[in-house]
Amino acid sequence: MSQATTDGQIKLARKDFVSDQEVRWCPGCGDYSILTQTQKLMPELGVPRENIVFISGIGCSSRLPYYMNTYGFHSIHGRAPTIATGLKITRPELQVWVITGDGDGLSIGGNHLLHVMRRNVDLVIVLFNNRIYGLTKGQYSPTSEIGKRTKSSPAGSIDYPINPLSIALGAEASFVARSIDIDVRHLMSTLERAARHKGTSFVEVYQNCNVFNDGAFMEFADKSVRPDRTITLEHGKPLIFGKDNDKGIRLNGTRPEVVDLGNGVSESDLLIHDETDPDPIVAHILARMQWPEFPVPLGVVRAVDRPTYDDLLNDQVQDAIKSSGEGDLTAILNSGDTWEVE
Amino acid sequence: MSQATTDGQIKLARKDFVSDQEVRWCPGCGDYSILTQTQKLMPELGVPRENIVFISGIGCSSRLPYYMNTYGFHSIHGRAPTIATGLKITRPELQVWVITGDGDGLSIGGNHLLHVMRRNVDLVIVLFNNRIYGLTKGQYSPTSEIGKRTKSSPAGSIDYPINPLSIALGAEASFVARSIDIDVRHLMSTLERAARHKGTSFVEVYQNCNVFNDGAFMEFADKSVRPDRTITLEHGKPLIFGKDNDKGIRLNGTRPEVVDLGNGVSESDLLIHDETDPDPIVAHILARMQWPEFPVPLGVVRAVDRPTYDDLLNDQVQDAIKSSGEGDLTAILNSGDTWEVE
Amino acid sequence: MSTENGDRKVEELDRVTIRFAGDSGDGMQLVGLQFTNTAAVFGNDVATVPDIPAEIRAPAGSIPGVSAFQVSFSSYDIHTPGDAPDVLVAMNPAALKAHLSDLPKGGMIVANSDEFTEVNLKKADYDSNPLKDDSLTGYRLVQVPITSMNARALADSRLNTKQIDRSKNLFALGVMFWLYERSLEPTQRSIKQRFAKNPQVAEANITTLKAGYHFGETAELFPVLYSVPKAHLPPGKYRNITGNEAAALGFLTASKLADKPLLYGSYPITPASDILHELAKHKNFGVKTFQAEDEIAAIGAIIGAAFGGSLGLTATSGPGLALKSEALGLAVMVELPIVVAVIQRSGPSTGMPTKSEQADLLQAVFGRNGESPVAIVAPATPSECFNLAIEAFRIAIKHMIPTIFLSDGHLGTASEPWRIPSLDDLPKIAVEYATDPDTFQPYTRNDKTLARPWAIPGTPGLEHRIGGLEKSDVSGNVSYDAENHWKMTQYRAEKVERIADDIPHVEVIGDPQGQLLVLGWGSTYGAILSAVTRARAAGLSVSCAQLRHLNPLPSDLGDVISRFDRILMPELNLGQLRMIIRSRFMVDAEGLNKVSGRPFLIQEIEDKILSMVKSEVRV
Amino acid sequence: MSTENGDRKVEELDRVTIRFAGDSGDGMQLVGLQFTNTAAVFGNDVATVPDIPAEIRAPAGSIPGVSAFQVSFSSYDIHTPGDAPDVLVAMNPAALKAHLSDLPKGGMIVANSDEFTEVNLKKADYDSNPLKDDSLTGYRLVQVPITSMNARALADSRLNTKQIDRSKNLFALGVMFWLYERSLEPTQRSIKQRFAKNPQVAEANITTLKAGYHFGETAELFPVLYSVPKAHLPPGKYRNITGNEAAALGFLTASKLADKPLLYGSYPITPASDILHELAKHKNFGVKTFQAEDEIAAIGAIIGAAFGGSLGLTATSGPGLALKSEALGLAVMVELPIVVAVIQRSGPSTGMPTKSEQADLLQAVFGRNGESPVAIVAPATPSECFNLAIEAFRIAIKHMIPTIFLSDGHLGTASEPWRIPSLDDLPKIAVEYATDPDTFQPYTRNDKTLARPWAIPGTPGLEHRIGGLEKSDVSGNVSYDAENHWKMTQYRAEKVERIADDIPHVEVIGDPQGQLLVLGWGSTYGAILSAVTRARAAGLSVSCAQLRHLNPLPSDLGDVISRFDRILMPELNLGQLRMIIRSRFMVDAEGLNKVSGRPFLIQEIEDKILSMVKSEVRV
Ligand SMILES: Cc1ncc(C[n+]2csc(CCOP(=O)(O)OP(=O)(O)O)c2C)c(N)n1
Ligand SMILES: Cc1ncc(C[n+]2csc(CCOP(=O)(O)OP(=O)(O)O)c2C)c(N)n1
Ligand code: SF4
Ligand code: SF4
Ligand SMILES: [Mg+2]
Ligand SMILES: [Mg+2]
Repeated sequence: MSQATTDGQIKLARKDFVSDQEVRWCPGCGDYSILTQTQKLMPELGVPRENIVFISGIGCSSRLPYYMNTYGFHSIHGRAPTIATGLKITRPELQVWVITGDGDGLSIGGNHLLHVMRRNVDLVIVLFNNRIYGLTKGQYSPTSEIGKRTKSSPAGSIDYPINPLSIALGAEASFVARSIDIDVRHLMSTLERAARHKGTSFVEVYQNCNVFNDGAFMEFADKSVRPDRTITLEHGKPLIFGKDNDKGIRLNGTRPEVVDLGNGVSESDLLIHDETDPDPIVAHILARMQWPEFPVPLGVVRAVDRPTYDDLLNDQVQDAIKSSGEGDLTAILNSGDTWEVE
Repeated sequence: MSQATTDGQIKLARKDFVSDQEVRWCPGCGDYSILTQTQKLMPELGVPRENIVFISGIGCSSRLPYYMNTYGFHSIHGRAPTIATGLKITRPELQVWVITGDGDGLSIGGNHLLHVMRRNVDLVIVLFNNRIYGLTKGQYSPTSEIGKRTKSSPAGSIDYPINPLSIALGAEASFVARSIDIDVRHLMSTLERAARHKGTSFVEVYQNCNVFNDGAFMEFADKSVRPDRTITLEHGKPLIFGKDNDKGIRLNGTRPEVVDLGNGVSESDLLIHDETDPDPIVAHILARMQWPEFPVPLGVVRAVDRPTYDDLLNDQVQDAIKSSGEGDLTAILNSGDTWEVE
Repeated sequence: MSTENGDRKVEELDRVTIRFAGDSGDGMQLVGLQFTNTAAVFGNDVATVPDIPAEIRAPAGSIPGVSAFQVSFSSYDIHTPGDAPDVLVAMNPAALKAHLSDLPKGGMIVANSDEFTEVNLKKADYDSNPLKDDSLTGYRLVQVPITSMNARALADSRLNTKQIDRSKNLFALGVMFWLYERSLEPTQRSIKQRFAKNPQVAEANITTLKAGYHFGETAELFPVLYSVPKAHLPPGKYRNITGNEAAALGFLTASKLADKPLLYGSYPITPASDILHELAKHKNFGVKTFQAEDEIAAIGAIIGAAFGGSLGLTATSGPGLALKSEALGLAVMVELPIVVAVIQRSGPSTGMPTKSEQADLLQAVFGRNGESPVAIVAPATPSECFNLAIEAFRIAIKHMIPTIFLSDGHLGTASEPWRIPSLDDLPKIAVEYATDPDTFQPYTRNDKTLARPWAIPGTPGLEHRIGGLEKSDVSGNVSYDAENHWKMTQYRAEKVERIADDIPHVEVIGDPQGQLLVLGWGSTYGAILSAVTRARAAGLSVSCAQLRHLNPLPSDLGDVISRFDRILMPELNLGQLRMIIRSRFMVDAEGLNKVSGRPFLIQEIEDKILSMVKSEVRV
Repeated sequence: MSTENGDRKVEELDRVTIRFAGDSGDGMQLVGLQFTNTAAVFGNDVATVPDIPAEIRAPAGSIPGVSAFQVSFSSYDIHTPGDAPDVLVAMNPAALKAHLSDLPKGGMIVANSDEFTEVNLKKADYDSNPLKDDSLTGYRLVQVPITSMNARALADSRLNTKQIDRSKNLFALGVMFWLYERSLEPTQRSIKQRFAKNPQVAEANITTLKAGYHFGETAELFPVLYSVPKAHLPPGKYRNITGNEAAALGFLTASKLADKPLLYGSYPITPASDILHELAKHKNFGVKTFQAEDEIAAIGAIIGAAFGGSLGLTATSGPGLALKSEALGLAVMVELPIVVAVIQRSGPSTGMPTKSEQADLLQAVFGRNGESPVAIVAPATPSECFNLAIEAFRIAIKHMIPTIFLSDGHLGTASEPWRIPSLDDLPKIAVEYATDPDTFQPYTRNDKTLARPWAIPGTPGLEHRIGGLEKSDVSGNVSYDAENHWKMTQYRAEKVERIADDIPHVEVIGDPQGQLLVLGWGSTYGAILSAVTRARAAGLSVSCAQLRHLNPLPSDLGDVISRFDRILMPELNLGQLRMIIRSRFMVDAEGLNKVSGRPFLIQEIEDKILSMVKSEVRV
C-alpha cells in the first residue's frame, strides 16, 4: 500500500504493483518468485508507476506483464525487443522492461535480442531460462542440454545449447548478469542493478519449470550445495566461494581454475572481479564457467557505460534542429525547381 | 578445362566451374575476386561437380551461385542457412556452401546464422563483408562503423557495429576465419581450409564495394601498409607481423599488446596461435583486435572438432533402425487399442 | 425400449454424450479416453472432443483450471461429438460452474459431493452450494462422494494420500461404466500396461475402478441403467484416432508410398505440435524431424530438403503460416514439392490458441506477395486427415507445387474410430527425378500437368541454378522480360487449375438437385451432415457437399451449384470460401457464420436450413 | 500547325514523348530529369518514368546495363508517361537494341554514331551495324557523333578524358533542347548549383550543353523543329514530384497535422527505400527513422511507438509485407494506429524487384491469420501519394486501426507536376489520448467509429495491459469466452465497415450511367482515364472511376455499379480487386489483366473498351 514518505511524496508498496489479474502459472513454478521480486523492486526504483512498461513475447514467462499493475504489452513470439525499442526511442522518459523466455528470446527472437543489445537501447531485459518450452508443453529449447529427452526429442536433443551470456557478450551488451529464481535476495538485487543501469541490461534468470523440466538447476542450485557449486560475483572482490569461503577462481593465462585457499594460495592470487572492464574477455571467461567443472557464476558479469541508442537518436534530432532550425514544412514542400502556373 | 590425371580420373579445371551466365557486378567490385578464388578452389577439392551446391540469400554477394557451374539456389533474404540445413541433413554426401553478405547474414538472417553455427551443420559459410547494403544501393549495414554517412544515415550511423567473428565464437562455431578479397592467395587457402573442415565453417571475407563504400578496408589492407596493419594467423606459430617481421602480439593477462621484437622481447614471449584450442577465449581476443590499436588478424581463428548436426541426426536414424528395426508401417497403423467390426 | 437388469430398469438409447469435467490435475482426459476406447471396442461409433484449459495450470479449483473431455457414443454412424452432453460428470464446483450452461435441462449431473466444500465453492465463485440450494432444479442430480469413497477403497493400498487422491477419476469412471453397462476389461488392461513397472499403483487403480463400478451397482442413486447397442459400421479393423495422429501417420505413409524419405521441419505451436511429437517417434522410418529456431527456418529447411529430392513437410497454425508466407512464395517460384500443414486456431494474432476456427483459408489462398498460387486440400473428419495427408503429397509431387493441408484444432484434437487401411490398397506415389543431361532444362514443362522436372543435386550433368527471381521459360535463367513474366504467371496459375483434372468430382449427399445445397469444407462436415440428414428425414429438399479440394476447386462444382435453387455455406469464419464461390460462380450463396472458437451445433445449421427451405412436404 | 524558324519548319505538337537510353554510367536519369524540369517550368504538363536496370551495374555496353528515362510533355493535362516514345535517344548500340521495339515505325532515333564501334556492337549482340544496314528503314534516323563532338567541345577544359566523356549526356541534352525549342536556363542553373564547389566541371558541362544546342542549330540534321505549347494546368505553384517523394512528404505533413512525432521504422527494400532516404533527411521535424534488422523489427518498433502515442509508419514492398503479416495481425488485435506503406513490385517471391504490378492487393486484404481486417487506401497518381499518405494516418488515428497505403513501383518512381498545397488548406488531424482514470477502460468503443481509446504510458491511473490474445469487450482482459470472441470479431469487422461513412463517394468521370464503367485502382488511373477520354471523344458510352479506398469500399459503389450495363476492371494482376467486387456486388465484372512488370498502354485499354461497347454513335 502506498504511504507518504517524510518528504511528503507518496511511497508506493509492492501491492501497488500487483494487478487485478489472477496469476496463472502452475503451482510451484519459478515464475512466481521472479514476479514477486519484480513487484517488490518497483517501489524502490522511484519511477512513477505510470512510467513503467513491461513488454513480453509469448511463453509462460511472457505472461508476467498481466500481473504487474503498470502499463504492459503481451506481444507476439520473439518480438518484444522490437516493440520495446520503438517505445523507448519515442518515449525516452519511460522505463521499459522486456520479459522473455529461452524459447522466445533465443529461438525465434534471437536476432532481435542480439540487435537490441548491440544498439544498447536503454531497456531492462529479463530472460527466464527454464531450458524448455513451457507454454507449448515441453519441447527442448535452445538452452536444453545435449541428450535431453523431451516430446520433440524422444531420442535426446542433438542441438548444441546456446549460452545466453556468451551471446550477450558477443553482441557487446553493456550490462550482463545472471540470477536464479530461488535465491530471492540475489534476484532482487540483480534486478535492481539492471533497472538502474543505463543501456540494455540483460539478465538471465535460471527458472525452474516444475512441470516439464523439474530440477533443471538443482544440481548446483539446491540450498544444500549452492555455496559450493555457485559463485557470487561482486565487483572489486576476489572470486571466492564454498560454504567455508575456502575456494576461489584463479586465472592461469586465459583459463580459469578452481583453487583451494590456503596451502600457499591466497586471496591475492585470485581473479578480482571487475564488471566495469571495457574489455569483455574476462566476462567471456566467467560466462563459460559451468558446473561440474566450475561453480556457476551468479551476479553481474559486466556493467559498462556506452552511449545508448535512444540518446544518440534523440541527440541527432536535437542537433538537426539546432543546426537547421525546427523543420519548416512549407519550405520543404516548396523546395526544388518550382514554377507558377497562372 | 578438364584433363585426365595420371590415375585416369578426370581432373576438372576452373573453367569447368564457370557457368554460362554473364557476371553482373560493378566493374571493380571485390566480389569478382572471391568468385575467381572459389572457382579455382573447386577442382582442388576432389568433390564431383554434381555434389556441390551453392546456396545464397539476397544481395550483390548472393548472386554468386549463378556464376558457379554447380547446383545453386539463390533464395530469399537471410534464409540461406535454413535451406542449406535442410539440404545437408537429408543429403549428407553433398558439399553445401552458403554465400551471404553482411546484411543478408547479420541483419535479417542473424538468427539463422547463429543457430546453424551452434548446431554445427556441416556447411561452408562465406560472408562477404563490405560494410554496406550493396544491392539496395547503399544503406549502412550491421557492420558499418559508427558515424558512417549513407543514404539512410545522412547524419551518421548510430548503430554500434557487429563483429561477425565475435558472434560466431559466441555461438561456439567450430571453424572461424577471416580473409580479404584483394589477398587472393590467402583467400584461396582460407576457403580451402573452410571447405575441408567438418562442421560449420564460417569465413568472413572483407570485400570492397567500390560503388557505395569504396576503400572500406584500405587503411589496413592497402598493399603498401598491409604487412604492418594486418597479421596472418598460422597454427602453432607465434603472432608476428610487420614488413620486417619485427613486431608481435603478446598477451598481458587477457589483454593483447603489440610489442617490438628485440630489446629483450623475443618470439618466445609472443602468443602462439592455437586454432585447435577447445576454449574459444583466445580466439575471442583475436577476433576483437582492430586497426588502429592492433593489426587486423587474417586467417583461421578457430578450427576445432565437434560432432556435426547432420551426423548426429543421421546416427539417431540409424540407431533407431538398429534398435527397433526398419519402420513397419502396418504395425504402426495397427497399434493401440483396435477392434474388429464384422 | 427398456428392459430390466436386476431390480432396475435398463433403457436402450441410440446415442449418449458424456462430458467429464474436473480440475486439470484430476485426469479427465484419461478417463475420457478410457471411456471412448471401451465404447469403441464394444462396437459403438464414437466421437470425442477434449477441452483443455488455455493456461498451463491455472490454480487448482479455479474455473480457468477446469479441463474437460466429451465423448459421444452411439448405435449409428455419428459425425460430431454431440451438440450438448446428456450427462455432466463434475469433479468439483468449478467444473460444474464452467459446464452447466451446456447441459440441457433434464440432463444428468454426477457431482463429486465431497468437493463442494466452502473453500472450493469460493474458488468457483459460488455464493451458496448449488447441490443444496435450488439452482439445479430441472436437472437430474446424482451426488456421489467420490473423493471419500475412493479414499476408503484404497485405505489399505499403501499409497500415500496424494497418490490415493489422484485415483479418484477412476472411481468416477467405474461408476459411469456401470451406468452404461460397459466392461471394465479394456481399462484394466490399459492400467496394467501403463503401470507395468509399478504394480502397486496399477492394483490400486483397478481396485478403485471396480469400487466405483460396484458402488454404482449397490447404491440406489441411479433409477435407470442405460445401454447403447453396437453401431453398424463398415466391417474392418478399427482404432480410435485424432486428426493430428491421422495426419502424422498419413505423412509417414506418403513417404512410404513415394519411397522417399521425409524431412519434417517445424517450430512448436498449438495445435500443431502433436504432429511433431508423433513423427519424432518414428525415426526408424527414416523420418527426420528438425525442430527449427522459428517457422521461417522450418519451411526453409524443407525447401532445401525438397531441392535435394526428399519429401519436405512442415506444420503450423495461423501465426506460423503468416511467418512462412515469404518462403512459401519462394517455393511457388522454384516449383518444388513441399507440404505445409496448417492446423487452424482462433485468431487474429495470438487469438485463442486452444480454440479453433476456419479463418485461415484466405491467408492460405492469398497470403503471399504477387500472384502466387498453391494447391490446398482440407480434410473433413479426423480420420480423413490420413487420406488427405497422402493426397497433399501426391499433388505436390505430381504437380511440382507447394500444397497446403488445411486442418483445424477441432479435427486435430477430436477423435473417432478409424478403419485401418491396408497398405496394399493405397496407390504408390510415382517420383521421377530428371537424369538426362542431353535433354534437361530446369523449366521445361510436362504437357499434361505443366510440372517442371525434379532435378536433384548429385545428378551428373544437371547442374543448374534456381531462385526467387523470375525465371525464363525453359532455361530457368533469370529474366526481366515482360512477355516471359506474363507467360510464367499464367503457367503458375494454370498449373494449379490443371490439378482439377486429377481430383475427384464433388460428392453430393442427398439428391443431385433440389432447393438447397449446403456447401461446406473442413471440420464442419459432421454438423452439416447431421443437420442435413435430419432435414431430409423431415422431408426437405436439401443436399450437402463437403469440399476437400479448395484450390483448385473440383471441375464440376459450377454444375453442381447450378442444380440447386439456393446455396448455404456454413463456415467458422466470416464467409471466406463463400467469397471465392460467389465471385467464381456468380451465385448468391448465403452464409451461416460463427467465430466463437467453437464448432457448429447441429441445431444451428438445422435452424438455418429450416429458415431457408419451404417445408412443402411437411406442410 | 507549323511555322518557320530561320530556314527550318517549326511544327507545333500537343504532346511529345522522348526516351533517353544509354549505359548506366551515361547519366540518362540526370538528363531526363533536366528535360522534365525544363518542360515543366516552361508550362507543359509532364509525366516521367525511369527504367533502371535491375543489376547493380551490368558490364558497360551490355543490354542489361542499359538505363533509360522517358519523359512525356504536352500542352494538355496528361495522365501517363506515354505509351510509346516519339523519339529514342540511343547513346550506344545496346540502348538501341533494348528499346527499339518500343518505338513505333516513323519514330525518330537520335543515335550517338561514335559508339557504334565493332566492340560495342558485339556487346549488344549486333551482327552488323544497324546504322548502316537496312534494319532501321521506316524510322527517322538522325546520327550525331555525340562522343567526339563533346570531346572536341571540351578539348580546352583541363578536365581529364574520363571526366570529359562523362559530360556527353549534356551534349545530347543540348541537341534535344534545341530540337524542341527549350531554354537552357534551368539546366545551367542546376549545373551551377550542383558543382558549386567545382566551377571547372560546371563550366565544362555548360560548354558542352551549349555546344549540343548550337550543333543542333548549325547542323543540317533536323529538317523540322518541334514546339509543344504550354498546358492549361490549374493555377498555382508547381514542382515535379515522384510518388515516393510525395508519400514521404505526405507522412511528414500528417505528423505536423496531428501534431505528434513520427517514427519511421523500416528495412530497405526496392522500390520503397526512397521513402527511408527522404525521411532520414528530415530529423529536424522530430521525425525519427529506425533502420531495423528486418521487416518484422521495423513493424514491431512502430507498434511500440504507436503504443506510446506517436505516429508509427513503416514502408516495404510485397516480400516485406509477407514478413510483417504476423505483427500486423497483432496491431489489429491491439487496435493501435499504424500505417504500413506497401510499394508493390513484381512477384511472386523476389520476382522482378525493379518492375511493378498490383498483385499484392489480396495479400494486403487477407494475408493474416484469423479474421483480421485493416483499412486500405491506394493513390492513383504520383502526386496523390501526398494526399493519401495523410488520409492513411487520418483513418488510422480516428478509427484506431492499422492502415495500409498501397502504392506501386510505377507510382513510386514516376514523376509529374504537383501543385504544392498550402498547409493552411489541410485539415488538422485530431488526436485525443484518454486521461481520465475514473472512466477509462481499454476496450470501450466510440459510438460512431467503434474506435477504442488511445491510452498511452505515462498517463497516471490508466495503467493497463494489451496483447495478442483475444480481449474481453470493455475491460480488455484476456478472454476465451465464446460469445465475447464472436462479439469482438464483429466489432473488428464493423469498425472497418464504418470507415465508409467517413470517406468520399465514388467519383465517376463521364456520365453517371451508361453502357460501360471502367473501374480501376492505383497506378492504372492515367491509362484508364486517357483510354476512356479517347473512347468518349469517339462517342462511346463509357465512364470510369478509380477507387482510392479499397477497404472499406465507398458506400455508394454498389449504386454506381448498378447504373452501368457492364463493368470492366483493368488490373496489373490476375483480377484481385475484381474478385472482391464480383463477390460483394454479384456483378459479372470483366477483367483486363496484365502481369508483365509494365503499366498498361492506353491502347490496350482502349481496344478492350471498343470490344465491349457497341459504338452506336459512330456507326
Ligand atoms: C509465431 C509463433 N510460433 C510459435 C508459437 C508457440 N509458442 C508459444 S510459447 C513458445 C515457446 C515458449 O518457450 P519459452 O520462451 O522458453 O517460454 P516458457 O513457456 O518456457 O516460459 C512457443 C513455441 C507462437 N505462439 N507463435
Ligand atoms: C525480405 C526482403 N527484405 C529486403 C530486401 C531488400 N534487400 C535486398 S539485398 C539487401 C541487403 C544487401 O546487403 P548485403 O547482404 O550486405 O549484400 P551486398 O549487396 O552488400 O553484397 C536488402 C535489404 C529483400 N530482397 N527481401
Ligand atoms: S509449464 Fe513450467 S514454466 Fe510454465 S507455468 Fe508451468 S511450471 Fe511454470
Ligand atoms: S554495389 Fe558494391 S557490392 Fe554490389 S556489385 Fe557494385 S561494387 Fe559490388
Ligand atoms: Mg522456457
Ligand atoms: Mg553488404
